[in-house]
Amino acid sequence: MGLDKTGIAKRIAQELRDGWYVNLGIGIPTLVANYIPQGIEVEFQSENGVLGMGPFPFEGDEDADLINAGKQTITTMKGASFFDSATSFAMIRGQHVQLTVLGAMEVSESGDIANWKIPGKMVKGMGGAMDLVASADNIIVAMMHSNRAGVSKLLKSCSLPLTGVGCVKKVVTDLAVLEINGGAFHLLERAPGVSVEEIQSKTEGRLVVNGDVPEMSI
Amino acid sequence: MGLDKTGIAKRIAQELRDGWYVNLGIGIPTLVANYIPQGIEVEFQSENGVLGMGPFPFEGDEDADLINAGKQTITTMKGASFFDSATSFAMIRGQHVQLTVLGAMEVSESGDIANWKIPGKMVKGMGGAMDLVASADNIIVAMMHSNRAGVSKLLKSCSLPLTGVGCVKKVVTDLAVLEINGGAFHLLERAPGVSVEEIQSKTEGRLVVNGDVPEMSI
Amino acid sequence: MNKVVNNVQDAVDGIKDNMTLMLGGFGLCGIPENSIAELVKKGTTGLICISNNAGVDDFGLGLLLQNKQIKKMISSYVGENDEFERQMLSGELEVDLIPQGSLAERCRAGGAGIPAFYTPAGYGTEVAEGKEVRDFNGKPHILESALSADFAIVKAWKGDTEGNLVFKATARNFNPMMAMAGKITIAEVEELVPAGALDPNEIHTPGIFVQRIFQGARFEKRIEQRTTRSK
Amino acid sequence: MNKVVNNVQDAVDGIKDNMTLMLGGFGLCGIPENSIAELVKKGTTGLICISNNAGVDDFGLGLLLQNKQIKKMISSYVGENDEFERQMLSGELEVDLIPQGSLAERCRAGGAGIPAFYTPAGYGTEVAEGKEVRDFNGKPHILESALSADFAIVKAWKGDTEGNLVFKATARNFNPMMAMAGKITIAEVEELVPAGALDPNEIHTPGIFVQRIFQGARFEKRIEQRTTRSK
Repeated sequence: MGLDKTGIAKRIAQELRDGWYVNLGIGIPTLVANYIPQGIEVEFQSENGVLGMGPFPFEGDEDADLINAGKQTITTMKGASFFDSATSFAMIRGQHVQLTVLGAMEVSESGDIANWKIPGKMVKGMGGAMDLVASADNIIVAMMHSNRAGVSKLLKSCSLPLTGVGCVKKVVTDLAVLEINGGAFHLLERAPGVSVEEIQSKTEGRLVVNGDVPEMSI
Repeated sequence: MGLDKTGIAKRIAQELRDGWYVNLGIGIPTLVANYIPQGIEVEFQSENGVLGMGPFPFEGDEDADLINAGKQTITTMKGASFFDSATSFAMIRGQHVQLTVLGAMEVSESGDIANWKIPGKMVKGMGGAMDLVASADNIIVAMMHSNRAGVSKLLKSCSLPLTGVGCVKKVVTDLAVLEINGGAFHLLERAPGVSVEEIQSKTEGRLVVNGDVPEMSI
Repeated sequence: MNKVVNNVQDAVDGIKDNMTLMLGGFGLCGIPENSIAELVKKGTTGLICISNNAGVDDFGLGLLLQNKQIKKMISSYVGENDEFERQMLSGELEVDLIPQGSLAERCRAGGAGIPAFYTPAGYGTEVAEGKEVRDFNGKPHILESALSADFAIVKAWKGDTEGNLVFKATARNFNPMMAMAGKITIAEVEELVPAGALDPNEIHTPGIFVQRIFQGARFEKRIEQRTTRSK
Repeated sequence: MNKVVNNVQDAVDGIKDNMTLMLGGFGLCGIPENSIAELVKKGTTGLICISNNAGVDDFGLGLLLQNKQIKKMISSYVGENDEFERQMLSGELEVDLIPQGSLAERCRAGGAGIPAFYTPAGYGTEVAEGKEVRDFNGKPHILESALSADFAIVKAWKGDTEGNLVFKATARNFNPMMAMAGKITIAEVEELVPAGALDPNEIHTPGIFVQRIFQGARFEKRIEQRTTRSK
């Protein structure tokens, strides 16, 4: 029932537009690069200092000096460029990157996002996420609808320390595509075979359902 | 009587210390580069984006893409580097340049300097001068003691729009070397053949003379 | 991502009367001379131009000044441009004079999403009038705001089809920061090369900052002060 | 201006207990591994380290952490470093977590004489606590201050005797900004070349920002996440 991580990535890939520069976070977002729609060209920015990221290197071709923000060895495409971290975040803060896709632990109905810390238990650090969410006009969160304990991650308000306030515009989960505005999650699409009722029952925050909600086509 | 421009430049060159990065303004300051004392190494920064400026090119070797802040064609020394204007002023504002030498229309006894505008008559613009004087720890002004009308340029307070406040530490003129502190010009050296009385008579600002004032040795 | 436009006409398409432009270059070094010439031909007026200088009387931005196409200059230096000084003193031309380092940093800030920053430059001078003053480490600083423009026009030595740019020597100057701060950035280059021809490690301005690129038909690259020594 | 020191011992000379250090690198990429190893050997303690990450448990800054030589970390990411997370959660280690872009910009500001700037990053989060908030263009921003350090230690690919540096690929990351912000900046390079061997147009960090340079004896350049595809 619902999508797997690959499915979420495939659905998000449909949001890409020709000519966009895109920053993909660690985890599910990284997979989006594998499903660029035919006929469009996008370029991937990694905030550690590269534009024009390509696929992973062939075995034996790994270069310790060439990694992405997930510290994975990568390659570059023709037309790539390298730059320092200040320039990299100048691109991000200056809104030169058209789309940011990142994971989250919690998202609220007002677009708040939490993804870097569970007080007393776990601290990953925010890395570049706070800069990304505070700057980007177009942010998509990729995550599972509920956590491992079965608790909804789409909340009235976040319980964890925030990464950003009122910044998330769209969420793609294993169950649904949702748009955030006016203090509510608006259900745009259901995952194949998933009912509106199931989505409703797994969404703690305010959910707005308008008319018939189509199934995603992936 | 007193020094010519070359003499002023020679005297200022004695202030250079081994290992310094130095910014020379347009006019007399530019001449300082011709008189680097033996046995020391300094490197010249020009705020339009070059470190390691060399002498003028040989005739026929001029490169329109290689100029100094005075828009003069130049060459570079081994170990030179080029950079953008933001980086150039990062060097200046961040106090990585050890000495700044520039010209002035007026200097006050409290270290104010005016060199960019005569209201209603002449506007050169401040160029990089305001950044330089606001940032540098070590600023030497190179100028004639009096203007063409015979009026002192070392004043109680500047009459022209300021370039910077309380920033000038040392002035070298055709007549004298003076240090500014405690709201006065302290006479350190006289130009060869110039008397303390002459300097006194041509200095409108407060002049402090302590004991015997030696002649410059150039 | 191909950013190549066919010619200078297509490059400056959409530049309209009363727009704000940033133009790279220091003196006549590294100026987008083809685009400027096209703007002269086009006759666009009421322009607000952000540029360190305004060229000389008969070259570079000086041509737009002579033609009265510029309403306001935001610059650091007037220098030896007589027409610039004349129009400013007579009040025909609005002028905002800004310390050179602040001008560079304000353009960078505009491109980098930094709305404002503190600098010591200009404290206690006309430049500080109306600006917030704050002490840091016992030293007064003034608050300067970001600059941006409808179009930034820069000039590079080499550029590739993706908009990546490499500048030569001191012709770099303001070009990289202005490229960052244009809503639309136009790059005119001496040599346009295919994507992949430039070493990714040696690119000064990544293509993300450039929306249009073309190879200039001709570069005069005039020298302002020809200083030489004899052999 | 010769900046060359004989070896790593001379390079880190003067680094004392309780000093503040900046260390370049992102993850294990582009870290000054020779200098870090020497600090481990030297046993300097009470260090305040400004670095995006703290290496991994058994490499890079992780070695200094294991050895309890670090009093405080100023970083953006803890990630998969278990010892870092353990010391932080137990309170043994002071930690200032900073958004990565703000960290980079704060280092640049420290080197560039910009005492403070406004950024939207972190508004409404823990990061904003105690910081001034101000609206620009209808959007809230927080005031962030410059960072500087007693010593900055960076790692470059090539460097010349004058301290000019060239970085390779994404090993550039924080190194250029930190080089700007150290009272004394130490550069360890893979290859030390004579002045004049590097193209002045391709230098990433001008030598003015570097006080000491040496060729590292050995670079392990460990890979954190070896990801590949098969042919």
